[in-house]
Amino acid sequence: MTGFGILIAILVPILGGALVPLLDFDARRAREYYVFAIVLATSVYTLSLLSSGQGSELVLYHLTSTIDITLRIDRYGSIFALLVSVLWPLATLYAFEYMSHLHKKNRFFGFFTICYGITLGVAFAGNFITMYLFYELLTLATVPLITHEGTREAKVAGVKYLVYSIAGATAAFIGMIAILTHGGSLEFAVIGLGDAATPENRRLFDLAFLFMFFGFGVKSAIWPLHGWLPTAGVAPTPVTALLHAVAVVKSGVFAIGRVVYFTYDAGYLAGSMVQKIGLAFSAFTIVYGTVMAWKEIHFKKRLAYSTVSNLSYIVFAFLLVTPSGLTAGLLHMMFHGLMKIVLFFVAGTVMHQSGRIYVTDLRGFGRAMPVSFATFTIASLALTGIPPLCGFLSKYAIAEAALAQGSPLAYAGVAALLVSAVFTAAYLLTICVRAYFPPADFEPWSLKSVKEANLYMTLPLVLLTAAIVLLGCFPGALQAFIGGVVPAAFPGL
Amino acid sequence: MTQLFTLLKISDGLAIQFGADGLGRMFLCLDTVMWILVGIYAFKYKEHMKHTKRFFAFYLLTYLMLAALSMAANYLTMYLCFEFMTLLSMPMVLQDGTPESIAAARKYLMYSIFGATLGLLGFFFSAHYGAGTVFTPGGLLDPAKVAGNESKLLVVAFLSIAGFSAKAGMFPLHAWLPTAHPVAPAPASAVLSGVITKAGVLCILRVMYQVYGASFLAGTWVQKALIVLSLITVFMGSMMAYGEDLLKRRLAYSTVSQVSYVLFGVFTLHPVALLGALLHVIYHSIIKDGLFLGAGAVIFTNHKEYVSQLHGMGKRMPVTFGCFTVCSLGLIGIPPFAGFLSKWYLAAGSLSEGLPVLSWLGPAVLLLSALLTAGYLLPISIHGFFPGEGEKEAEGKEAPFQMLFPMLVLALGVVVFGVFAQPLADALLRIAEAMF
Amino acid sequence: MSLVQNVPAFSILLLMLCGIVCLVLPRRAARHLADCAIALVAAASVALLVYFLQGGAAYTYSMGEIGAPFGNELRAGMLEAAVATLFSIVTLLSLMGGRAHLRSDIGRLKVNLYYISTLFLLCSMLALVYTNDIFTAYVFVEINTITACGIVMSKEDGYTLAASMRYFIMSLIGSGLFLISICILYAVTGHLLMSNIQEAVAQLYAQGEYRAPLQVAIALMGVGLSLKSALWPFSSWLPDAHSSASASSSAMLSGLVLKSFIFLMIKIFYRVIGAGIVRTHAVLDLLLVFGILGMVMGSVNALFERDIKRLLAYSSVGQIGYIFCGVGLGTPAGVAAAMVQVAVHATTKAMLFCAAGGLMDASGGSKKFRDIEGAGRRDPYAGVAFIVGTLSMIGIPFFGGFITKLSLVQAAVTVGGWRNLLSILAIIVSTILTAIYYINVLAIIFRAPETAPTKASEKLKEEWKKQVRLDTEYEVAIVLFILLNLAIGLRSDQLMQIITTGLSMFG
Amino acid sequence: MSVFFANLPEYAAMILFGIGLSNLMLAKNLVKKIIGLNIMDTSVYLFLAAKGYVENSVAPIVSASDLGHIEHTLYTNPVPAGLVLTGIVVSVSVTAVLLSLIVRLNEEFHTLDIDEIIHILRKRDREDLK
Repeated sequence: MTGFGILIAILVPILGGALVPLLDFDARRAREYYVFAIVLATSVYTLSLLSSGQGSELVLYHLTSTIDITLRIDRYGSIFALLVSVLWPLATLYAFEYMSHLHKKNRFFGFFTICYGITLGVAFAGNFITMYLFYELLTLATVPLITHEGTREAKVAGVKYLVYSIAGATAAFIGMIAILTHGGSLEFAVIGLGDAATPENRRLFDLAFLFMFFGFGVKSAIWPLHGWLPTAGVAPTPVTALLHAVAVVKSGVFAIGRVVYFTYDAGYLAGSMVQKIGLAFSAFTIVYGTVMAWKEIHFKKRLAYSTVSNLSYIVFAFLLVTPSGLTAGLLHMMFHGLMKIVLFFVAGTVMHQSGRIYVTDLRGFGRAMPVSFATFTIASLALTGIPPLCGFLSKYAIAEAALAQGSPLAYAGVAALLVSAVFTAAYLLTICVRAYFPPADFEPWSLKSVKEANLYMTLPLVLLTAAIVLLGCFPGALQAFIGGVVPAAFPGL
Repeated sequence: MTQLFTLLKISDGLAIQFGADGLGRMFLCLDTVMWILVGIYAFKYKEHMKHTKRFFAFYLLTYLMLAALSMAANYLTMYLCFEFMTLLSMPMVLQDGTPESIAAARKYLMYSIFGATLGLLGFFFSAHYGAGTVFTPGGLLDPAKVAGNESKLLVVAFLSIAGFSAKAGMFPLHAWLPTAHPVAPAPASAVLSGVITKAGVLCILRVMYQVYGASFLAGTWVQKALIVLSLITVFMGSMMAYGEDLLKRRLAYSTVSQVSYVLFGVFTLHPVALLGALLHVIYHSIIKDGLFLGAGAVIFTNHKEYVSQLHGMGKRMPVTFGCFTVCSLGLIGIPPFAGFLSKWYLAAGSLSEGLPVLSWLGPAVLLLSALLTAGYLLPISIHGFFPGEGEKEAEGKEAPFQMLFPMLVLALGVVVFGVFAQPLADALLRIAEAMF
Repeated sequence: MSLVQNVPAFSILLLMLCGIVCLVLPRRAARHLADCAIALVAAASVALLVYFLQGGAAYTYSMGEIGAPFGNELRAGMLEAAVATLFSIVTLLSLMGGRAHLRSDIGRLKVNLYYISTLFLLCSMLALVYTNDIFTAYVFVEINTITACGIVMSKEDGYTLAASMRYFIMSLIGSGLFLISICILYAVTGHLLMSNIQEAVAQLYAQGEYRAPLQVAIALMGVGLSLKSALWPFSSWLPDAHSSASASSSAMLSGLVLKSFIFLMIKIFYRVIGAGIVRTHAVLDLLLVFGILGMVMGSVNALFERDIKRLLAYSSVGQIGYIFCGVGLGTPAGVAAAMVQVAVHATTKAMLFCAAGGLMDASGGSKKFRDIEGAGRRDPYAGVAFIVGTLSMIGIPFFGGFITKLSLVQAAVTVGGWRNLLSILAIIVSTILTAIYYINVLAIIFRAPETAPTKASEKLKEEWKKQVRLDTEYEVAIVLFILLNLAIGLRSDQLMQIITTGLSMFG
Repeated sequence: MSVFFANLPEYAAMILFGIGLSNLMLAKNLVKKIIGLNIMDTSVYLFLAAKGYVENSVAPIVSASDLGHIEHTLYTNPVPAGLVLTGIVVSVSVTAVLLSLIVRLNEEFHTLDIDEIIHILRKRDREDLK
C-alpha cells in the first residue's frame, strides 16, 4: 500500500473544495449533492486507509538537504484522522441547512471542504515541517470562514484569529528550526532527541520546547493565548462547531502531543522544568476556562470558553509524559470532539430557528425544541462527567494518569479537573433547567413560532448523542485502538 | 456483598454492579415504606399543584435512583446513583415555578453537585489505592499501595465524606436545606427531608466503613474533625429552628440537626453508636415525614404557613395535631416513643468510645439539643390545643381522610417502634457488627 | 582563460554600447535592442554560473592587462555570477511586465530614453557586482543613482519629480559618505584594488596602527551604503519614489537597485576589510538593530496604507530590514540568509509591482484600495500573483519566502544572547504584520463588488463592467515571475549551496 | 599643534566636507543644496590631491628626450590625480541632472522649496480622496 493513498485522501477534498466556487452552483440541491459526495468519499476512503494503510509512507518532496515533505500514517495520526473523518460528514449535513439563511454559500462550502483536506494533512504529516505547512494553510483557509458574514465584528474576529495563529505558528517554526540546527530530528519516526541533547545545550532545547509549546499552545488555547477562541464564536455555527471545537483546536493539541512524545521523549521531559511550566499553565487554563464560561451569557462564547478549558485537559494529560497520560489525553480528544460538537450544533439550531443567541432567553425551549434539547442535556451530562456517559471515562482516565504520576502539580491538576467539573455543571445544567422548567409566569404561546429543526440538523445530533452514550458504555474497541499508540510513542516500554 | 449483578462492564476497573447487603436492605425497606405513605398523601395533595404528571414522574424516578443507590456494590455505581438522584429530585423542588423555588433548586443542584464532585475525588483515590472495587467491610484499600501516603489519603477521606455530607446537611454545606424544603410542595419536602438526606448518610457509611475502613480512620484527626462538625450542626440546627416562624423552614432546620445526630453516631466508629445511628435513621424518617405531612395538611386545608397563625388550630384539626404531637414527643426523645432508644444508644456508644474530650462532650450536646427540640416543637401543639383566652382562634376544618391516614400510620409507627424496639434493635446490631 | 571568463567585462561593455546606440534608434527598434541586449547578458551570466558550478575557481580579470596600481580589475565568483543572472532576468521580466505602462506613462517620443536609463542601470549594477576596484565602484554607484532617478523621473507627473529630487539628494549624501570613506582607505593603505587593500588592512590591524581612521572608514561605509539601500531610518524617500514611478521602474527599483548596494556592502565588508575585523566592529550591531527596527516599522507603516503601491513600497522597507538583520548577525550563516532574501525579495517584489500595475489597469488607473475592489477577479493573472506573493511572504513551504525564514532563523538560532532573542521576536512580529496587510489586500482584490458595499465612484463601476484587455507580454512576464518564485522555493537546496560556496570563494 | 600643521590640507578638507554636507541637508532652497553638494565634492578632491603630494618631487611626465636616463628619483603620485579627474566628471554630470530637474520642478510648482512642494502634493492627494 504505497503512500499515494494518503496524497489522494488529502487532495480530493482540497481540489473538490476549490472547484465549488469555480463551478458556481446556483441550485442548492446540486451544490449539496456535490459537496456531500466529496466529503463522504474522503471519509470512507480515509477510514479504509486507517484500517489497511498503517505505516505506509510517501516522501512528497526533498525541500532542502535536511528537510523533506513526507506523509505517513502512524497510529497517533490516525486517531485524529478518525475523529475528523467521522465528524466532518455530519457537520457538512448540518451546514447545508444552517447556511440556508446566509449568503455566499459557494465560497463557504469551498473553504469548508478545503479545510477538511488540510486537517487530514495535519493528521498524516510525517515530520514537523510538513505539519507546519498544513498548520499554516489551515489558518489561511479558516480566516475567510470566520469573516464569512462580513460584519464588522466578524472582521475583527478574523484579524484577531490571524494574528494569534500566525504568531503561534512562527514561534513554533522557530522552535523547530532551533532543534533542527542543533542536531535533533524533526522526523516523527525517530523518537526523542537522542544524543543531541547534551547537558550544555539543554537550556536551548528547553527554550525550543517552550517556543513550540506556546506556539502550538495558541491553537490549543492555553491561558494567555486563548483570546481568539471566544471572539471567533461569532462565525457561523458549522465553523465554530467543527473548526473551533474539533479540527483547528485539536490540531493545536495534536501538535503539542507530537512535540511531547515524538520530538522530546519521556526521558528528557519527565520531571524537567518545562514540564512543570506546561502543567501549571494547562491546569490554570482548565479552571480559567470554566470560570469564564460560567460568567459568559452569549451562548456560543460560553461553549467556546468551555472548549478552552477542555483542551487544557488534553494538554495536561499529554504533559504527564506517561503512557496512561497519552492514552487519557487521546481519549478525551475523541470524546470532547463528540460532546462539544453536539453542544455547538444545538446552539446553532437555536440561533437558526429562533435567532436567540443569549443563554438567558432560552426559557421553555425544552418543549419547543424537544429533540435538540434532549441531545443537549445528554451532552451536558456527559461533559460534566456523569458516569455512564463518555465524558466520565476520559476524566477518570486523566485523573488516574495524574495520580499515577504523583507529582504535586499532578494533584493540582486533579483538583482543577474537579473544580472545572463543578463549574461545567453550573454553566451547562442551568441552561437545561431553564429550558425544561420555565418559571410559573411563562406563556408557552410566546414560543409558538419556534419549531424543531428539520432532519438535516436533528439527524447529526441524534447520531452523535447515540455515539456519546454507546462509547460511554462500551469504550473497549476505541480504547484498544488508542492503546496501540503507546508502543509507537514509548519504544523502550 | 453476597452475589453481584453486573449491569455494565465498561473496562476492567470500571463496572456498574449491584449487590444486596444488610445495610442496603435496611435502607431499601425504609425508602419503600416512606415512598408508599407519602405517595398516598401526594395523590390528595396534587389538587393543590400544577404540572402533576411531571411531579409524579420525577417522584418515581427519584425512588428508582434511591433503590439503586442502596443496592450499589461499588463506588462508581454509588456515585452514579447519587448524581442522578440529585438531578431527578431537583425538579420536585422547583415544582411551583416561583422565582424563589427556581433559585432554591439551582442552589440545591450546585451544593449537591459540589458534594458529589468531592465524592468523585474520593473515587479517583480509592480506585488508585484500592485493592478491589467492590465494597468490603473493613475497607478495600491495599495496605501495600497505601503505605507511603496516609496523610494524602486522610485528606481525601475527609473531603469525600464532607462532600457526601452536603446531601445530609452537615455544617459547612447545609445552607441549601433550609432554602429548598420550604418552597417544595409538602410531599416533596417530606421525602427530601426524611429519605433523601438518608441517602447522604448511606454514602458516608459506605465510604467510611467499606472503602477506607473503620480501622484506618479510627483516632485520626479526620474522625475528630468530623465529630466536631456534626456536633456544631446538631447545636446550630436546633438553635436556628428555635427562632424560625415559617413552619416548614423550622422543620427543615430540625432535619439539619437530627441528621447530624445520625452522623455523630456514624463518625464515632463504635458498634453501639453505629446501632444508635441506624436506629435514628429509621426513627427520624418516620417522625420527620409525619411532621412534614402534618404541616402539609395544615397548608393544604387552611393555607396557614406560619406557626403564629396556628393558635387554637388543634381544636379545628384534632387528628393532624394529635399525630403532630406524637411525632414531636418521639423526636424529643420521651421514653415510650421511638426517638428515645436511638439517642440512648448514641450516648452509650459515644461514652464507651473513649475519645479524650469528645466522648462526653457529644452526649452533652445531644441532650442540650433535645431540650431545644422540645423548645421549638411543643409550643406548636400546646398553642394548637390550648390557645389561651385573649387571642383570636384560627378557623379551619380537618384535612381529608386520604391525607390523615399516612399520618396516623406514622404516628402508630412512632409508638410501636418506641415500645417494641427490641427486634429492630437486634437486627440493626447485627448489621452494625458486620460493618467493622 | 576560457572564453566564458570574459563574460563580466563583456556584459558591462555590451550594455554600455547598446545604451548609447539606443539614443538614435526609433521607439520600436530601441525596445528590441534593449530586450536582446539584456537577454544576451542574462544568457552569458548563466553560462558563467554553469562554468563555476562545474568547479571553476574564482578569478580576477584585469581590464586591458595593465598591472596592479594603475590597472582596473573585475573579480568573478559563483556568487557574483548568480547575482548577475538574477539581476538581468528580473530586469528583463520587469521590462516585459511593465511594458503596457511605458506607453501610457512616458509617451511615444521619450521611450527610447527610458531604455537608455534601464540599460545603464543594469550595466552599473553588474559593474558593482563584478568590480574589484573601489573607486570604480564609486563611479558606478553614481551612475546607478543617476539612472535610477532617471527611470523615476521619466513618468513626468508632479509626484515623480518631487520624489526623484528627494531620492537624488538622499543618495548623494550616501555616496558622499561612501566617497570620503574610500579616500580614507586609499590614504591609509595606498591601494585601490580590493584584494590588496585587504592585505594592507590586515597588516595594519595586526600592528595596531591607524586604528581610528579605519574605524571611521568602516562606519562611514556602513552608514553611506545603508542610506542608499533604504535601511529603515533613512528610508523616508523610498515610498514616494517607488510608488509614483511606473510599474516596471518601481519593480526594478524595489527589486534590484536596493540589492546592488547591499551586495556592494557585503563585498566591501568581507573582501576589503575582512570578516574578522568587521565582526569586532560596532557597525554590524548598528545594522542589526536598524534592520530589526526596519522589519517592524516597515510593516507597521504598511498596515495603515490605503494605496496598493505605497503598501508594496513600505513592505520593501520591511524586507530590506530582513536583509540587514541577516548581515548584522555577522556569521556566514547570517550573510547567506541575507543573500537568500536578496534573491527571493527581488523576484517576489518585482512580480508584485508588475501585478499592481495590472490591478491598476483593471480599475481605471487608480491605486487606491477603494477603487481596486474585485480587481483580482477582473485581472486573474494579478490575482494569482498576489496569492503567490502572500503565501511566499508568510513563509509557506514550497514558496520562496519559506527558505528566507528558514535560513534567517537558522542563522539567528546559532548566534547567542540578545541578538538571538531580538531577531526572533522581530521575525515573529514582522511575519504577523506581513500576513495581516497582505491578506487584507487579498480580501479586497477578491471581494465580489456587487455584494459588498463599495465606496468606488459610479464612473469607475461602468469601467469594471467592460472586460479588461490584457496584453500577452504582461501575462508571460507574470507567469515567468511565479515560476521563478516557485523554482527558488523548490530548488532552494541548490540556491543555498550556490550561495554558501560563493561566500566561501568570496574571501 | 604640530599635528595640525603637519596635515593641514586634511583638516581643511574635513571642515569643507562638513560645511558642504550640512548645507546639502539643511538648506531650504534647492539651488543652495546643489552648491553644498559641489562644496562637498571639491573638499574630497582637495583631500585626494593632498594625498598625492610628495616633498620636493617632480611632475611624473616622462618626455621622449630623457627616455634613456632619468635624473630625478621622486615623482608625485599620479593615481590621486586620476581619481580627482574622474570625480570631477561625476560631479559635473550629477550637477547637470539636478539643475535640469530643478527647472522642471519650478515649472510645475513655481517654488524652489522642497518642503513646500511636498505640502502641495499632500493637498493634491487629499482632493483625490474626496
